[in-house]
Amino acid sequence: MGGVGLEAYLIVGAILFVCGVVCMATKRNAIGVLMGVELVLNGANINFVAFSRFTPLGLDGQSFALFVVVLAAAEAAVALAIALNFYNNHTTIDVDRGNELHG
Amino acid sequence: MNGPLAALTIQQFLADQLASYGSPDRAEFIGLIAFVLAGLVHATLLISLFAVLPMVYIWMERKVAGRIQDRLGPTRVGGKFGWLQTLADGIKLIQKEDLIPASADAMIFRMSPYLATIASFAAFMVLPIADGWVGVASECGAFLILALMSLEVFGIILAGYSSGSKWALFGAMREAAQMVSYEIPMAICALIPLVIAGSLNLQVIGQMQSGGAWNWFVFHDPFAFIAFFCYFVVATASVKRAPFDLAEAESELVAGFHTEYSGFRWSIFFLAEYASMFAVSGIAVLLFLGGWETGLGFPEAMLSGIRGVGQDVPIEGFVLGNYIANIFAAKVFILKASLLVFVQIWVRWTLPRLRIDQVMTTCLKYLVPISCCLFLGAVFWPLLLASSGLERPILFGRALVPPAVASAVGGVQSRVAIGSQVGSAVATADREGTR
Amino acid sequence: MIEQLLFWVFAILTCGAAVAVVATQNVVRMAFWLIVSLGSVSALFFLLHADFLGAAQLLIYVGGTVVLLVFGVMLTASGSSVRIKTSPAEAFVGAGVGLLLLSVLLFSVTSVEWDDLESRLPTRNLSPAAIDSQREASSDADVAAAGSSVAGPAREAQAALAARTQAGRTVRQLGLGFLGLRPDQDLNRPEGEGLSSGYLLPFEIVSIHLLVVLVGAAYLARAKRRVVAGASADL
Amino acid sequence: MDPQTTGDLLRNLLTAAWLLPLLGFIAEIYWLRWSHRLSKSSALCAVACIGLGFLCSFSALMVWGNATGWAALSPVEHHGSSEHHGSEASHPEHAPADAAAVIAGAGHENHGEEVAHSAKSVQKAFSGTFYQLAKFGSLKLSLDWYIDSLTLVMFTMVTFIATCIHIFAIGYMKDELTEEYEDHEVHTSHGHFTRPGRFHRFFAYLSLFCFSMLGLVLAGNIFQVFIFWELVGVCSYLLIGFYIERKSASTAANKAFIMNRVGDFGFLIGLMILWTWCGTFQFADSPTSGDAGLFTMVRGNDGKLDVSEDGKEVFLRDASGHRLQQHGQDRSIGYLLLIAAGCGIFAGCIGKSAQFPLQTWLPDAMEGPTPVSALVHSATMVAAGVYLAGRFYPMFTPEVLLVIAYIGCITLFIAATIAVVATDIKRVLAYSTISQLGYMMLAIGVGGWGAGLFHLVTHAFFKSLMFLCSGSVIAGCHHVQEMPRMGGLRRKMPITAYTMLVGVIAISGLAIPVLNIGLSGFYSKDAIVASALAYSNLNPVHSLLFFTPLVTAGITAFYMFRLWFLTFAGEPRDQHVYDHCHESPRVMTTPLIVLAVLAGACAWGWLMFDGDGNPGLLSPVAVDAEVAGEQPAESASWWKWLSNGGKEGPLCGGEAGPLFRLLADSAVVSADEPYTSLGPAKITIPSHHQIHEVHPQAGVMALIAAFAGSILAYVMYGVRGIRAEDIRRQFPGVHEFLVDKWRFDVLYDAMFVRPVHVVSAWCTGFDKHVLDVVLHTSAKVVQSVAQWDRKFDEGMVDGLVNLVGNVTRSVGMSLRVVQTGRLRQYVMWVAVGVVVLFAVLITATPR
Repeated sequence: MGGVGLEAYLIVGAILFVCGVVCMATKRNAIGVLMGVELVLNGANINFVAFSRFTPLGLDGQSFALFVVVLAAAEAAVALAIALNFYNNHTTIDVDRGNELHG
Repeated sequence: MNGPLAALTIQQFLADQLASYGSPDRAEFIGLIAFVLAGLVHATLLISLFAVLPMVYIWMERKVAGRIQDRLGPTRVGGKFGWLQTLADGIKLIQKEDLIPASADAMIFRMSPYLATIASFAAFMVLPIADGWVGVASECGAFLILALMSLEVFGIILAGYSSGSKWALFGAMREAAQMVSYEIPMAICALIPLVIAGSLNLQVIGQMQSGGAWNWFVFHDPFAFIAFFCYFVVATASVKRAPFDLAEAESELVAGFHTEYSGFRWSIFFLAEYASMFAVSGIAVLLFLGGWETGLGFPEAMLSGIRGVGQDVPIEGFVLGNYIANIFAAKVFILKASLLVFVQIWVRWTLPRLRIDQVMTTCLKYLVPISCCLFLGAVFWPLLLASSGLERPILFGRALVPPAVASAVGGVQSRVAIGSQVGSAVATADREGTR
Repeated sequence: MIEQLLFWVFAILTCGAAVAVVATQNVVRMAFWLIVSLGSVSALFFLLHADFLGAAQLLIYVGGTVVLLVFGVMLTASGSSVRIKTSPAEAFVGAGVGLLLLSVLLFSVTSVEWDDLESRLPTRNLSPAAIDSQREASSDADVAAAGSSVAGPAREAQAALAARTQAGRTVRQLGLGFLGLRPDQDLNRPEGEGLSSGYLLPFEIVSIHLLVVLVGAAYLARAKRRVVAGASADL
Repeated sequence: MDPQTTGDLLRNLLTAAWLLPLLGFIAEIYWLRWSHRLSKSSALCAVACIGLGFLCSFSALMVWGNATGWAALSPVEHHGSSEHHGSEASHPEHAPADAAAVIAGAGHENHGEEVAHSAKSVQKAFSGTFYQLAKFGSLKLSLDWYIDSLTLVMFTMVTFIATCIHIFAIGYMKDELTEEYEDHEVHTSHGHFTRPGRFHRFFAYLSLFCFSMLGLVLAGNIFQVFIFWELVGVCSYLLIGFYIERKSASTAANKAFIMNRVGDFGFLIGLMILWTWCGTFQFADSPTSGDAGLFTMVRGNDGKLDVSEDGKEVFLRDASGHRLQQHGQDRSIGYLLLIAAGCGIFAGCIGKSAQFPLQTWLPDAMEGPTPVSALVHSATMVAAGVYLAGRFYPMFTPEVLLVIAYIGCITLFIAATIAVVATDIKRVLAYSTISQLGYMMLAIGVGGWGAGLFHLVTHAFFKSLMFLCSGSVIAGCHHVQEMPRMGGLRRKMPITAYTMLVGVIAISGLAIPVLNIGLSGFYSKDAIVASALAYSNLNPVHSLLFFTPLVTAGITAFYMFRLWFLTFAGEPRDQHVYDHCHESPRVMTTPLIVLAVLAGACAWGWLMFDGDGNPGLLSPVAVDAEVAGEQPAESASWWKWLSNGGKEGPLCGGEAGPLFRLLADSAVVSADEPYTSLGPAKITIPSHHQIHEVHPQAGVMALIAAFAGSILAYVMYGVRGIRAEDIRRQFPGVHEFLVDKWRFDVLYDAMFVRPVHVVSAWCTGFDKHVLDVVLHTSAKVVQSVAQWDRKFDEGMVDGLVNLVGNVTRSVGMSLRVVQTGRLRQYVMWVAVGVVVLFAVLITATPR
């Protein structure tokens, strides 16, 4: 089975996840936030597939990952539509400008 | 034992050979060495193909264009018929200065030609040239090749965007919209032979069409027949060939997305384009036109007799008999694909260019619904045959819808969503731009 | 060894590109690095013997989603707004929180004895790759035995080779799973137990979901028609 | 015609006559009210309805006569030569009336062969059910009809008089045909009160009244009678209060209504007794189920009470005349209970007919328009009490009859005496009405059943005539009603004067012996006095019952002539009134003339028979000539005429006249032989024969009294030989007593009104000083408690709620800072949250 174990993949997934979160938290560009979301999802996907590969859970992980991929595509489509609307309304893509819901 | 890779691969062969020189406790390292060597062999073979074919096609383009325009085309450079013209062009381009505009994003400007080329080259990786001659024998090869081909658009977009020129930007946007949109009907049309075959493995699909030409999937049922032409149109568009070459559109956009490119980087884009022409034609040949088979029957019968000859080279595909047969098969395959490329060239110099909105309309309003209907018809065709009792003797038994296709459908569907999104977005942007 | 090498290459590419995504301020470069990162993830999937998933990742994620993002970038890019700078303080805080989160995650990952997993989980089934390799190996062995051309050790080696070459062929299993069949589980199921349900329903739901998204996104992003006097005459 | 067809025909005709006024009422109130408010169309509608009703009624009378072969009018020989017939003789008209049964049955077998030739086996009474409303056990509440000759005569009389009065009223009420009617009697701060005219309303009320009155007459059971009884009461109330703005009118209306309620209370008691003990309300036997009606139950088929030996029970009988059985025993009703029931029903009659002691409402009721007085308060409604007493006669035991007689006796005297001193022309007539009603009651009480009802009809004619005449005078004198302001009016309004004179002569009972001519009142009053004389002969204890009406006959003549002389004769006492007075228009005088003719002639027989019993001028039937021929034509000496009650002579009136005989034909109880009560009062009811025997005496005495009264009146008011003022001065107490109407109002005031006032004053005091104090105290306590409660509410409850709200608000205000609306901060917080949560879990979980 080679020398690479489950743990290594999980660490890669964790790094990807954290990168995504930080990306979401720091990017003021809405598209950047979306990219962070994609990173987060991919981190999770790596975990899924790794579990599928290294544990007796079978194909479930891959199936889940597939669903995640597909739904992420859908999410991206909708999110981009939202971003475009945001741009149309605010003439900017800075998410900090969209704080009408502040308390 | 029908798996094409059941026999030893080059890597295994090399590993076995190297193992006899080294100690067994270093088997791991030897395996690594073998892997790298095998990879080099594969890459060399593929790159040669990848590099040579476009050169031929560029020459062919010039010649065909010349003939169609009632002139001779290149004659002076090189030997007979000017066959060294392309080489000369290449040398000239390599010699040119590598210019990067000041307003360009230098890193991406540099990277994007490679991105496009890598995507195009990766498609060759899973394209079986002959029975057993394939870089990566993936079980979902057909899916993978479509996926890899779709990456080419990145090179275009990033190139256009990073150029810092509005000509390039508009060209890139048009190009991207066109490519993304046309991938949808292309994938759907490609699904039709996949459904017939019941496999995503391109080698299996090729083997299925062995025998007479009537076994080719293009003749399998009326839907597949139409789907072939549909696919070919879409493929032409997806590799941004005329009459869909809006990306370049010299009259409007000066040169499209590669306005700011020159020299080697520019030539690499064209390398990728012509390679892609071959790739999509190769896919068409594999999926519809019997792959490496002649379709005449008796050459295959003759060759199958010698396939088993000479078992002393235990590398799959390189057994002597196999090698000879595969050489023949590869020639047949490349010939067929080149024929299709020729048609593309022919079309380019025959038909005028469409407007961008006409291009998008053709795709989204006509090709997508047509391909969807064809797909539905192809799915229901076996059921119709089964219910009417007119079972087709050949292939029908194998042609149950395989599960993998179902999941491929899901993927295609998501692409549809993205494609339509892009289409509408581009339409908006175009309006904004023209205003 | 080979796998290790490839893993390290792609893992570093993945993580590095992800960090580059975070660190870059230019959205287009972020997109570029995102492509690199996601493509590497796809490579990791191939390494994890998930060929189909890798292809899907390439097709949908890299080829679709990221294209979409790039489109977003281009459509919303107007002059200076492309470069919306994050303040250093925010970057610092974000980095700090990110590091904290990473440490938490790494702590969790490393503190689990993953090798015990086999013993802890019910062992009623095997990983798909294992099944594939077992089945292929056994059939291989049968053929080999019939031909009796290869001796015993060679047979084993051949089986191991077959196991490697056949790894990652999950298309058929996934497809069957989406159609409601689970060969990896059902084959090892004791008599009397019902068959597992597979993923037919989620598959259908996802399909419908995609359709809805298709329509909804097209609606959301549609061009707002500006009503101009005499516009109808132009039509 | 078979009885069934006849009955159906009669029913249909009378129902039409009955419902036509209702139709008119609906049309007037709902349609003409809005469309023709200021036109005479509502009057025409009402006249048309009631006129058609009269035609129907008269047709019904003819039909009935044809069906019975005019058996009731068959020759008079039995009366004329009653000696050789004796009391055992059965006359067809006196045949025991099995009200519903065909008379061909066993009930006639014992009547002897004499009867056979004249008494055709005919059905005289018809009854049936329109619609059954409800059924409670054995009791059925239904709309029944009962038709005999009494019903028919009443119908004809009521519709005819009503028609005349309607026509008269068109002229009388024409003042109302304006949007601004000025009521001179009502004074407001702006002068006279002005209101829109109510012409249509007046005729609508009249129509409704006619409907009610006819329904009362047609009713086939006592409960239905009660319902229409109340309806006429309502109409009376509405009509008395027609000038509602006048205080006196509204008070009078209330008074009439309340007085009637007092009588109705007794009526209801009687109804309850009958329901409880007899279980039926129907008069006649049911033709379908064969259940016995009230009359048969009490009187059987032979018209006699079946009293037990101890005189305490009256056995009830079924339709075939046998005793009713229940649980093997004979069903019976206590004799005293029967008396109570009779008295109860009669109490209703007292109220309605304004008998003592409830007589005071009728004079006040003169506040209504004069046509109303004529129709409602003289001719029909007040006569309804008498009608009911007559209709219910079979249910009355001799003891009840005694009560009736005394009540009537007292009433007639009191009212007559008051009338002597009354000066308001309408009030004189009102008291006269009360007095005459007393006569009728007296007649019924003393066994002169036929005489009472006879007087009812004749009185209706001449009293309505006189009221209309007075109305004409009032209208002519511009609403002056006081006789002292009149005088000599006959020169100005001759028609009114002489028609009035006819009425006066009629009511006085005067006759011209030599010419053998008497007006209708003469015949009917003679019959009453004769009955009273026979009664007092048989029961000497009660001889007062004879002398009072005799004397009162004189008084009647006196005050009626006084009225006439004061009004029409002599010199005008008020020149202003005289100058403005004028004769009434034709529409008013024509009814007067018609009524005057009938008032004089309605008792005569010449319309149908001549004196010999031969068919008269208008006789619809050829009476058997042979039978008529048997009667020897006797000499027409005046004494003989007089002694025969005027039966013979050119006019063939009185008891021999068709009217009386038609009425007498419907008698249920045989008066062929004297009947002695077995009850507590040993009273003997005289037989027809006995009454007949004393008729000459009574007639002579009554005539003398009447002449005496009229001569006195002539002397006092005609030629003024004796000055009325002198007499008044000589007996100031008596005069005042009479002017005060025997001080009944004072008596009632002292007896009822004052005690009520005292008691209510006590109640008020109790309310004020006890209940109010308690209430105020408790209210104050509650108020103070509530103030404390408010403080608690505001301080504690509100404070708590406000505290919660304020705390929530302040927390929310402080927390709203956290919601920055920045997406990225949220992500950051989520990450921080995860880290913190993880840290907490790690530190909290033991390893």
